[in-house]
Amino acid sequence: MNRLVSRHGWVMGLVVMLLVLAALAKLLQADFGFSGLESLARAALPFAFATAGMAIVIIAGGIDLSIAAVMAVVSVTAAVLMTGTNETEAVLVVVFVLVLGLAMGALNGALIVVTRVPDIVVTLAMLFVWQGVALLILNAPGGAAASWLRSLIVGGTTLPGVSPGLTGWLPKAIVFLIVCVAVIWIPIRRSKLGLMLYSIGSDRVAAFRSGVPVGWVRIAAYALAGLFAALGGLAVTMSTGIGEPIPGPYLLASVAAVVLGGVVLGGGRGSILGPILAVFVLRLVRLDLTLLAVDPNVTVIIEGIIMVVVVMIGAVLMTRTARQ
Amino acid sequence: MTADVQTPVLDAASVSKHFGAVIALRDASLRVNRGEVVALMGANGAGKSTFVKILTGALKPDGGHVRIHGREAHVGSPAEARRSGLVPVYQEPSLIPDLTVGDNLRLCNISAEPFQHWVRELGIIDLDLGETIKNLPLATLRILDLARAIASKPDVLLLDEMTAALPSNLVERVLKVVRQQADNGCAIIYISHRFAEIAGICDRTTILRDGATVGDLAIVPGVEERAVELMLGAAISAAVFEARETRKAAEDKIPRLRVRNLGTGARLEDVSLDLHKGEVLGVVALEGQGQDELFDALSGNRRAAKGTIEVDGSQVSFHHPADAIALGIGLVPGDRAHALAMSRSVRENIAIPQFARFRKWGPVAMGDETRRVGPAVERMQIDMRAQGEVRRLSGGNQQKVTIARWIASGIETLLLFDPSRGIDVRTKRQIYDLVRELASQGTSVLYYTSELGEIQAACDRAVVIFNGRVVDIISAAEATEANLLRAAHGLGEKAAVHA
Amino acid sequence: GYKIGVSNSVQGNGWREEMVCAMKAEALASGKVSSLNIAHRNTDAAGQLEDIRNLIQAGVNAIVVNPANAEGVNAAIKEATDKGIVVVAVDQAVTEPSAYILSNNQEQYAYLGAKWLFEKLGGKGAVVYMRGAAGAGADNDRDKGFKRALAEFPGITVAKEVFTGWQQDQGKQQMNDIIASGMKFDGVWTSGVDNVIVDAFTESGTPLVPIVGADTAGFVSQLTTVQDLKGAAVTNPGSVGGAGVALAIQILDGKKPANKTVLVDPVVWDNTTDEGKALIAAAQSPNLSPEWPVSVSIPGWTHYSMEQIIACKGPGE
Amino acid sequence: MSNSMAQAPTLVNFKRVLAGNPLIPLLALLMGLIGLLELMQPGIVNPLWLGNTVRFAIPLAMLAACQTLTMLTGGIDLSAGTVATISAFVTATLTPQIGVPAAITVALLCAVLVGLLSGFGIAVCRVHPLIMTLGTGLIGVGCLLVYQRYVISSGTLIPVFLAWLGTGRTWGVPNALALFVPFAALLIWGQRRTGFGRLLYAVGANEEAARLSGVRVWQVHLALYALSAFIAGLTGLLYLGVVKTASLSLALPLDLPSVAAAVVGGTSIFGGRGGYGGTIVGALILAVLATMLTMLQMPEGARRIIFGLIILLVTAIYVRATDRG
Ligand SMILES: Nc1ncnc2c1ncn2[C@@H]1O[C@H](COP(=O)(O)OP(=O)(O)OP(=O)(O)O)[C@@H](O)[C@H]1O
Ligand SMILES: Nc1ncnc2c1ncn2[C@@H]1O[C@H](COP(=O)(O)OP(=O)(O)OP(=O)(O)O)[C@@H](O)[C@H]1O
Ligand SMILES: [Mg+2]
Ligand SMILES: [Mg+2]
Repeated sequence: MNRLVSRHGWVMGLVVMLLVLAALAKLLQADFGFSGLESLARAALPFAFATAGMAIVIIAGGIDLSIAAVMAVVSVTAAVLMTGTNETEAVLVVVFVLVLGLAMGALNGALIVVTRVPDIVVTLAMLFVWQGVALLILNAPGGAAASWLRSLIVGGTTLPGVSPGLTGWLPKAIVFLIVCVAVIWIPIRRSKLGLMLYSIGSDRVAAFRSGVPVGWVRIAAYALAGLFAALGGLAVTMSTGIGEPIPGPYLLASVAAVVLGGVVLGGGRGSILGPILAVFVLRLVRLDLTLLAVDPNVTVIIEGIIMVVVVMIGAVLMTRTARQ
Repeated sequence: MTADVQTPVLDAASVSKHFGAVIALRDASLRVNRGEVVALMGANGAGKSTFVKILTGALKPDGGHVRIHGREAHVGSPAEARRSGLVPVYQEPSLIPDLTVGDNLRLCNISAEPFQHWVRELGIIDLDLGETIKNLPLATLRILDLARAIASKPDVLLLDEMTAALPSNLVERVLKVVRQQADNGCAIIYISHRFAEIAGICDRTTILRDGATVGDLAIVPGVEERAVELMLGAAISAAVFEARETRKAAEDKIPRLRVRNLGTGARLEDVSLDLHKGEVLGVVALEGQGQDELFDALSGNRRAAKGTIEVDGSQVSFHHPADAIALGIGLVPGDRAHALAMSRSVRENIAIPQFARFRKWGPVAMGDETRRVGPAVERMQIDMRAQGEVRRLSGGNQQKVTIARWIASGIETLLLFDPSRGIDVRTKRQIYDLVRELASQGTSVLYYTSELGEIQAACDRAVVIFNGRVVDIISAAEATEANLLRAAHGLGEKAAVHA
Repeated sequence: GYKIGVSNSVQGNGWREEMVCAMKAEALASGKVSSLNIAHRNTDAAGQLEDIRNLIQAGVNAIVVNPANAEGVNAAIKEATDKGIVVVAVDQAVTEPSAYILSNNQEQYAYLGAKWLFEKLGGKGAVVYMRGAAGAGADNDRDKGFKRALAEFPGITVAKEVFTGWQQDQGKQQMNDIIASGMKFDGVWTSGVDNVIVDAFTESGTPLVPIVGADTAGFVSQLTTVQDLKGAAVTNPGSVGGAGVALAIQILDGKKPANKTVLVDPVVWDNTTDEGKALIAAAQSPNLSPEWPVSVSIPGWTHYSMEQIIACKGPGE
Repeated sequence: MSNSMAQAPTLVNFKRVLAGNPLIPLLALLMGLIGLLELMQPGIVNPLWLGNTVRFAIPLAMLAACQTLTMLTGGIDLSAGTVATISAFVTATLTPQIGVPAAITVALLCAVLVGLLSGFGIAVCRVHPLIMTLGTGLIGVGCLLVYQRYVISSGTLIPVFLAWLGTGRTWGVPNALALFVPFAALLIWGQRRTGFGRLLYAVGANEEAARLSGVRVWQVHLALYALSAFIAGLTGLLYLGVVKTASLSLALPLDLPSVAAAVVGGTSIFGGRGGYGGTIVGALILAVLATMLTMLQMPEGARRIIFGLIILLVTAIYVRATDRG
């Protein structure tokens, strides 16, 4: 029991924060309801995917500074390829860009392994490379997205045979997020690959000595991050309907959410659930501040303070429990 | 053991390896047959660990041949080594700190039953597979590492200083199990600096000196002298634990360190002892009797929950190691990984305490530093070939650095927690001599050791701790291994509370 | 009074700060706005969608938005207009037909400046073309205008094309490099990073060539004070934000304009003609924050005073 | 065996020398890049260009000092760019009102304040430096934006002395060197030869070991982040002189490059290894690369790709040459 709390305490804390912030939103805006939740979910989607990808590489002991640039490449590729294609061809495009993201991530990882240059340097260099690639594909915002793709994250969930009253309150975007993350991550987490990801983050030398093929696992970690980045890029295109070659503010936001979500920088510890919850917490903070009509420049200060105070409290609590 | 014409399971010849300027191995050879326990011996830095790492694919050799079951093999990684039946227990723990015990097993495809069987067999009864590795004490980790290796049913088991961090009760278990493995047909390469163990279970010994194999001896009574001569390149007495003239417990009115009813709320219940000026007080305890907490509390590394500590007659309370150091008390912890800045140089490591206090943050007096560090290095005879980064030193030399630090600081009370862990014969002797010499110059030493023989070699008295309490106080003369062991198991007469 | 929402996706740049202040000042000056909800941060179109939806949540009557790009926020604008909220896009046009547009004509901005420069060079010579941020919509629009002017002057060539990312330091560094390389060029067209370009010439002691910039306080004052500088400032008023608020109020009052799109055409102020000099002299305001465009109001649209925009206070503050 | 040892003693010796002096390969790479630039654009490597490059490399190198020092302890300072911007903006806007010395004092106090806040979170609450400095950076930016509201019409003035320092030359040599040379010398000397410098390495290599040696680690962290912010503040002043415009985002774009300069220069983000000498060369490499990009005649996308690949190549060669890994 005690161990359960110490292991999942962080996630529980985030859930509590999430509920408090949501209640605050409701309090500020009596008619805050489904549409608010729905818009929040849609806005959180690219952040959530970027954060999931970032969480995996950080758990594996690395960091991926190129994640937002990979998202931009995927976003513009999808938008360009989908211009003038019909709905079924768009399916192929989606498959293609997901594979593309996976491949870009794998290339990041392979370069790290082969060159032996630290992760942060390689992905910093690749940040410029992928930015350049995105600009070469599309030199100004444009392109299009298939309408079925866009409707995938709009509105409430409807299941055939189930009354909409039952599932309608749940935004499709959340279902989309859960399905994507679950389908990709749960089998991996359960498999030996999942263990290996944690092990190379925890102690790379010990992992190598325990027989873990460290190089391949690192490549796999970055490839997974690439896949999630591709989903994130796709989510951007899905919500805006176009591709943007300039990377969005997803890099630092995802690092912040990963840390706020209880993943330890340096690797080996944490889950992917915490960071995704943290994304929603951060989005809700912004929503509450907008509803409060706080001066936008003051909003930045408050966001910063909240971030700092939350991690401070968390860190203090952590060291407390560690000492006992 | 019909070792007549069978092909060796593992046969390595002329292996060489250099790290930049340091030549770790120049011409190392080793052969081991089924069912044989071969001791790999050598002084600190002779290249034993490097050899093991090469044989198991953790390092790539510069040259040489390795044959497994008679066939030329290129072991590219520890994973490949495992597949060819070579399973090591390295000198440093190789379990993943943030995973649970169970996940560590899954990582190596080892099923829980045989593993748990071996863990029990090795003397740890209450292991929880759900416990995270980094919460476990070093000794337990060593046992788990070994159990994991045995559970994978290896052809060749390579044990690098397996027993160095173990208390004596666990050592016995390990030795028994290792011998048993050999009798069941496993080939074993056994590295240790302890002759008693080697004499107990090994069939043969291969001796390394400066990275080259210099001899191969059968273990027969009296072989120690010859082995030491080969290891050190000079004749030297093999008797490590020479009896010594003990000094009467000094009868000063005010002891240097007076501890009364000390407890930390965890395993340390109630310990009282006096450490006098110029005295070496041994601490004897089985694994997990609260000795770690005692040393932590006395060094300011952990707060005491109850009891008092007096230094030179005035009561003190420590909130930080700096408080203890200011009163001249320095700790050499059991795990050198906690004591060393591995990526920094020997010199910087030794000098750290000099800058600890805020008013010492200014310019370093390089001359003064040289005058402090130089003699300490000399005194500990640290191998300075790889001095640029401490992590490149051999295990034994790293240990020496941790002690040299306090010698350079001129500390008055040394808390040594198993300082001879992983140290070769010659250096052990140096350490005993050093401890005596320091004591004769007035330094007080609290000396925990897992090797009971050391008590008579180095200490004036010994306190025995059981279940977090002092159960016996034994003078050096009476501190035979048998006596100590009886007391350590809580079988001694209930002794006085005050040492 | 009305509740008006504002969405802006770039923070921490003088032009945008002026735009926000103009919005506040106009809301205050109109006396018809009870509260102004401002979502003002650095984000992409996806984030701006969220901001606009949050504003819808907050129950505003009108939204004035400076869109991250022409298409990306259409979905949320549509949602807003479907709910009967008036949406006015300022500075940059959007393709969503239900929105009103009050935009600076970026293409024309570049065209006019470039044309002035090329004429100044007598239709012959090489120019350095210093663009904004690669991949940004506004930069792309300006590029179209520049290329249009270029096509009209076959004698003009582009000696060097660089992207300053609208960063002062980067622009200055690039100009320094170009000067140092000994490359031959006869004029410079810059996309908003201008006063540091003039500095790069004066500091290195290189003879000045004609320079086209924007109407930022810094550059405009250089046009009168730096000797030998022949240049032109093209207006790109940040106060278009205030005009957007004015338009939104007008529509809420029931006075719908005939046309959904209003383009604010830029004006060229050059310091080589008396007419231009007079314009510059009139616009001078030496104490204004140097990143602010000096055209702090748009006649016919905005109603606030200079003091009001400088105070940068909205209703209820 | 013996033949493998004898195989190429000169090569081994060479590598050993390189590993001992990681600056040599880094400088060689810098020279190589400059050579390449001269090939691309003959005549560009002239005193004027050298002066300009040094002028822009210096603020970058100074900001990278913040990253180097914090990285030595396994930290990072993502608020450095913000702090520099705040210090520059405050100086420029306060100078007309309260004069140069007072304005600079206030600016540097603001900087140190941000540093103390970061230091408090990192040292006392044990928050990871990355997230802490990200947070204080946000707070700083917010405060700056709120502050600028109140000085919209108060005008700005760049202190003459800062402009002299930032843009002036004496006998063709940039004046900025008058600030930077002593600064760098002090830092390089300090990191090895002061107790504080030694502690940075020790804390970065093994905090537990430092603690057991009597080091109160929180003091080190607090002092470090305050120092880092002070350096960032100083950088802001210099950069104000270099760019001569008080902008709200003046030094923000330098954040990522400052991290890049430190890591390209061989400082480990995990702490305990590296030094400021390498960082200076790293900053120069980045500055030369910037010129190279300006000179390349190709689409912007291709330029960025080349920029990224060169950084990767340079560090890969460097890692090989010094045989670390
Ligand atoms: N990674 C490394 N880099 C540089 N030198 C190394 C490295 N690893 C080991 N060495 C050097 O190789 C030599 C042999 O070291 P090794 O660890 O094999 O000794 P050992 O026989 O196991 O000693 P001990 O009994 O003290 O554990 C030592 O001089 C050591 O400093
Ligand atoms: N930083 C330190 N690390 C380890 N031991 C220390 C340290 N500072 C002092 N000691 C030891 O603590 C004891 C008492 O300290 P002492 O008053 O001599 O300090 P000091 O700094 O050398 O004095 P002073 O600065 O007045 O010359 C001595 O045994 C000294 O060796
Ligand atoms: Mg060893
Ligand atoms: Mg003293």
